Amino acid sequence: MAVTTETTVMNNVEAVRTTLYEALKNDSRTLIMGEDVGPRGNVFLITKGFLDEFGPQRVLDTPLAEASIVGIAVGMAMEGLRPIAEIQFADFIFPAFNQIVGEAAKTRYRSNGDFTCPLVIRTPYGGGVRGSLSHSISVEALFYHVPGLKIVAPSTPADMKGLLNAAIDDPDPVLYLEHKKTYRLIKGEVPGGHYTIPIGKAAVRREGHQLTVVSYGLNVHQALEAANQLEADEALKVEVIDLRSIRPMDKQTILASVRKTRKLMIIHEDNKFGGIGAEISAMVAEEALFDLDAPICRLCGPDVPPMGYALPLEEEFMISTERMKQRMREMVKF
Amino acid sequence: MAVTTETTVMNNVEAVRTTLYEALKNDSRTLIMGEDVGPRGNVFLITKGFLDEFGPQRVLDTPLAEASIVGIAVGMAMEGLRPIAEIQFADFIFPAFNQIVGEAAKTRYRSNGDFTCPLVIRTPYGGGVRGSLSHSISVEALFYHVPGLKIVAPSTPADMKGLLNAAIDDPDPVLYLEHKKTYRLIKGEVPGGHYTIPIGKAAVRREGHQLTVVSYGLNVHQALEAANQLEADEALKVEVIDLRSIRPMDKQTILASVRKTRKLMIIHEDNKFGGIGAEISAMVAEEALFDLDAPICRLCGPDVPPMGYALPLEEEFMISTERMKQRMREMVKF
Amino acid sequence: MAKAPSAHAPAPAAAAAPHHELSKEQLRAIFRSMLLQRTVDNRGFQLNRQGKIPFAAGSEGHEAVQAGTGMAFQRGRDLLFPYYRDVGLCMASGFPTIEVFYSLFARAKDNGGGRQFPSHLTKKSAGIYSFSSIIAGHMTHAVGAAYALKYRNEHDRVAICTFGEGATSEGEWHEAMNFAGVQRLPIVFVCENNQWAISTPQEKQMAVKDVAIKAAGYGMEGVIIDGFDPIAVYDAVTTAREKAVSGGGPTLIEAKCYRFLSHTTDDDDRTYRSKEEVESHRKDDPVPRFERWLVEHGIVSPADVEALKKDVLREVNECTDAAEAEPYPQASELYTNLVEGAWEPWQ
Amino acid sequence: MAKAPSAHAPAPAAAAAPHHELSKEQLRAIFRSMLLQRTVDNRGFQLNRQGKIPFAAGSEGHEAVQAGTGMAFQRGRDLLFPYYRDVGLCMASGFPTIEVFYSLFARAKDNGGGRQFPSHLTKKSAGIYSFSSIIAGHMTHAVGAAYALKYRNEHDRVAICTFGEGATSEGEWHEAMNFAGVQRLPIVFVCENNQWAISTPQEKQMAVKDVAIKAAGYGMEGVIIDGFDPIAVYDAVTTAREKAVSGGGPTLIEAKCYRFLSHTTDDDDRTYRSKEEVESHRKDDPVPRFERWLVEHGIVSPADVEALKKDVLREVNECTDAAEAEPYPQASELYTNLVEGAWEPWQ
Ligand SMILES: Cc1ncc(C[n+]2csc(CCOP(=O)(O)OP(=O)(O)O)c2C)c(N)n1
Ligand SMILES: Cc1ncc(C[n+]2csc(CCOP(=O)(O)OP(=O)(O)O)c2C)c(N)n1
Ligand SMILES: [Mg+2]
Ligand SMILES: [Mg+2]
Repeated sequence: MAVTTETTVMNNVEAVRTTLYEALKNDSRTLIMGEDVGPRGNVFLITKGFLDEFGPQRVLDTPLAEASIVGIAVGMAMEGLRPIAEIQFADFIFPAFNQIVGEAAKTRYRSNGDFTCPLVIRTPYGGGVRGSLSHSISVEALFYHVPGLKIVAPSTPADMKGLLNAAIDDPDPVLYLEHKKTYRLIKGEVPGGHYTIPIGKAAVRREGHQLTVVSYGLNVHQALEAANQLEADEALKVEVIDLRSIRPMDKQTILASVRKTRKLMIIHEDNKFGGIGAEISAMVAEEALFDLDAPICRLCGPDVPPMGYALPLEEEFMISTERMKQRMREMVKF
Repeated sequence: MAVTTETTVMNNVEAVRTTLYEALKNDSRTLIMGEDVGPRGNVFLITKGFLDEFGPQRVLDTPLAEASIVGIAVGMAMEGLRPIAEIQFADFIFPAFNQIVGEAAKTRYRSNGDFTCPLVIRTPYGGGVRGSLSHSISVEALFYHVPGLKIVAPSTPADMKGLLNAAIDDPDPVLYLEHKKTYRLIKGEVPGGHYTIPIGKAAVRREGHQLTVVSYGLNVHQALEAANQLEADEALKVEVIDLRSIRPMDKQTILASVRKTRKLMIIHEDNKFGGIGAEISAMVAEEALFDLDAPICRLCGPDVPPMGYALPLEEEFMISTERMKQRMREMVKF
Repeated sequence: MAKAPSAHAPAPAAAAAPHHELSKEQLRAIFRSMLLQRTVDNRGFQLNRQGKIPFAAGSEGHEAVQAGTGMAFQRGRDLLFPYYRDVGLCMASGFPTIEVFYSLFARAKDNGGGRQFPSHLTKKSAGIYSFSSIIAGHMTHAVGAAYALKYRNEHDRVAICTFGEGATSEGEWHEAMNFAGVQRLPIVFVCENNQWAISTPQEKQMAVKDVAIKAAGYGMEGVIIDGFDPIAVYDAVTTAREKAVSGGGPTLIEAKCYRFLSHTTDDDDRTYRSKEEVESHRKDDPVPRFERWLVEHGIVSPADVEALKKDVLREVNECTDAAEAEPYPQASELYTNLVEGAWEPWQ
Repeated sequence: MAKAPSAHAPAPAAAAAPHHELSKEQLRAIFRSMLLQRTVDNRGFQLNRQGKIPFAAGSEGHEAVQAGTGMAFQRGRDLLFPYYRDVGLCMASGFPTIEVFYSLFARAKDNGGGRQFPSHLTKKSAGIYSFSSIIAGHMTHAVGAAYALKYRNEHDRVAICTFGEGATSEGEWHEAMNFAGVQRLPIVFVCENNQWAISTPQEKQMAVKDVAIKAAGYGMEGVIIDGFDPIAVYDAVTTAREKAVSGGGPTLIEAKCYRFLSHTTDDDDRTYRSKEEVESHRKDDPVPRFERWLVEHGIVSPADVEALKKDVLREVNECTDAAEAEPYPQASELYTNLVEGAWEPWQ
């Protein structure tokens, strides 16, 4: 592998892989740690070959113990390294909850700035890959309430790189979420060299004046497809915002769009009750209530554990592009 | 101690204590487990004397290990017992997150009903007691997103008993939250004998037609005081709803009230971003947007870790009754 | 009954003659279990290659541990807390073969409703507890259930909890072991040490040569056995079981075995271990080794073996076809059995 | 230098003559540390009784462990990961007394900004790492920092991580120990085994007599020492430190001591343990015992002792008054230092 300075078309796996590679290349304080990141190169082959190039100290196969993967990374970060820790699947992040919420997110605060915790935790999340109850979960809403913890969930290869670089450069802990169904599905141009996309900035992926759709991760791509079809077939103009960062979230972009379209729809695969959409909706109900011409709509995963293994169960859980189109149409027509 | 059938005035500690006592007395499948619940009788003396009466098998001092406190309780529950597990302070529930979210809440679902998990997890939460960063946290919003997990947060002694009985009788896992500042502060009449208050039902504590205030735990008592003062001094009529259950939540009671008052304010000590108020607000923005005459207001803890030890930090974090009055007044006048 | 000769990890505990005799019938049953496990395993990988199922986990190399443990498990009395690699153990403990295939095909008739990955079996009526996929998450459940047995004075019952050597790194593993030790619970821990956790070898997992060494920290006996020898396994589990029911507390049994296949159908073990390593263990393959021993000792004839293999294949074929013909669960099943009654986030 | 005679928990490792000589000055410094710790402790409880501070945690009985460990700690090089009962250890490692009182009074000048409970000290410039209150949560931090030392080839530096025996039950404790063992990190673990975790005695916490037994499961040496003997502690920690810096990996030291006071000012130990038990340990109280030993060995005179006690009291009085006179942090401080720059949930 080599660091490239040219724009290249790649998928999300390759974007993450390239960025990690460059981070290891450019900064001797960085290291990658997690289960099976070494010879196997991570279960999605994201770190394949890294061990040979950077050695076992910097590409560290850990014991099977998530609390320690994060906790040890916290200690490294407090002591000046720049660990990039991996949780093999988001479903297995729960044992590390204490270290993320109770320790990493509070290190700077409780020491009043004496210690800092520049730590990235990467983990693949989301369903639609026959991952069943144990390899499909979305975890963003279990963490987004936590003061001091940044969370990003990029959807395109260029954002994957820019936000991963931003996360690695960030002096505070960042939870970096990779929707595993986008890994090989989503391709796009990725600039060469080091660049960052600021954490906390959304992207308007598509302009429109009849409805604002806010989403992130896999659903962004479906929402764009739905909006494109609605424009082509029915001349409806739907604006689609890709949140990119879950915390901090981009209030200005959402409000500006909602004030223009006067209608808001939030789409996420994660369960509805208490999900990210709740906070977005509440923020708008607080700041732009009288700008709205329709009730705020949340199109989300149902409130059951994500997601049954049998195909019909998974299909029932995931939000289809068709369902998106239907709700968008209803919202525009409201 | 003895089981009483008469109505008695007691505080919240006594209400929990009485209920636990009766549960142990009435059902040999129940047992209490946690750190220091034995000879010490729990750090708030809730189980004082229980060990002598019920023995070490039913009043079980565990090792210092929260994941196992919950996990062992899950195993007991799957095997037919009715464990009532205690986490000494809510701040220390994080190591048990995996067992609560990944295991207890999914036991019935993943086995398609083959196994059940009738388990109660009790824990004291909340601030205002000089508990500092590590004995003050509110944890409801870290759990309320989880399908399959019930959460209650009663505020009065009578509800403490009724909801604890409901939780113990419930065939599924219930997280039972006790605001520690209300422990000795709040007194009230508690009926004797076994009774339950249904999980998922709020209580209208005070009627009014100018503003709906939804709250729970300690803040309910302050909201009532604020509303009473506003009525006495300024003739404002504020309705106060005590949520009691966080999940499931009582949509009907909230909507009925909001449709009457046309204004909604949510008060909670927990951080605002992604807190319980977000879902309440989002639900109303979805179901009753055009019934609202004012933006939905959330008066919540600031988005920093709860809460600094030094008195001014704690006072700054906690919501004063004065601040409640001021915001209520603004909302009514809006 | 003499033990099956073993070149594999000569194990001190198994070196002595077993204390628990096995009848010819039991020995044959163990052998059939092993054959069945291997055949089911192969079928899973086959169905995956055929594109009929998206996922399967094999357990080749674990047949002796699982058949031996299953034989020691007392049906109708004991409680089993298996992990995802224990399809063979579940079958040897009473789980019907056809239901394994319901699970593989995620059919509506699966006892877990087709909700979980294959190999995550559940069957309360057989004492087989549901596993979540979260490694070591089931350890404390086993301990809690063992507590319940003791609590109710059910003296002739034990919990049997299995796990891989990788699981021992988890904090929850430690907490479960510690509590079981403090309370001297009626539980038998069986570590199926196959030397790998996906691509992570034992030496990156722990600083000790033997998992059994860890038992001492919990005031518990640790026993090492040859996990390719079903008789040694049966003997060790039965001994631990007897100790547990007589109030002697828990035992940690380490059965040294090997994972012949990739971790699951999603893995490719050639990326992290050598063919030579795998082959060096293959020569001790527990299935043909036990077959040879049974024939040598006149417990089965070569003809018996052939008949048995045929019968097992017939069973597996029938189960495959029958399960495949079953329907998936309905989409509406997504919403059931989350809590008692309907689960409404808002009421 | 001969060791201080000990009736308390005669400990094999300490039974031999110490390998590391201490100068008279060092011995006096240890003694002063112990006096200071006890005086600060008493002051905390006193201030609490006077209603001046809402909370204090004492550590009477831990003076020898902490002063001995603090003497072994190499200032400017080593990293200290203490827990909440380690005010004495922090002071013995370079943490200024006045700052302890800033913390007790939650003053703005507290290095942690008055945000945490008293006794949760932080001082990066002294190598003293911040502890969160979550028992055993700091264990993996110490291990991660030790990894950083090794990673950067800083060969003469180690991490020292302390904890109570109760902490060893936590899963995170296990995970930290396991990783340290696998990676042979330069770290010294010191368990201050005071036999109680609030009201929970050791026998409800673990099934083993000695915490040190647990070391074997991590491929680590476990050492038991008399935690009432500061010289034995110094010696053991220094030995472990030398082993660590020379690539020998981690050591688990168990210092047997006792908690003379209630757990904190919020606790009342009379509800769960007998006066007799406490008194039986009091007769070995490490502070007077070490004083006697120093006098007997002519290292200090009784007059020196009096002068030292006076001086310590003066220091503590001055610090109390100076800290009390300081202001609280401003309310606006609630919002600072959560992340770099301002923390806005919404941007
Ligand atoms: C908590 C958790 N972390 C990670 C995983 C992913 N994972 C599945 S199996 C496995 C390896 C398990 O190894 P071991 O315990 O030795 O069992 P084996 O598969 O070898 O039988 C890993 C890391 C998981 N299922 N759960
Ligand atoms: C994770 C966690 N659980 C529970 C507590 C509450 N708690 C504080 S101190 C303590 C006992 C600690 O005992 P030990 O580790 O032996 O240390 P000692 O206080 O005896 O020095 C407990 C249970 C906590 N702080 N953190
Ligand atoms: Mg293994
Ligand atoms: Mg202790």
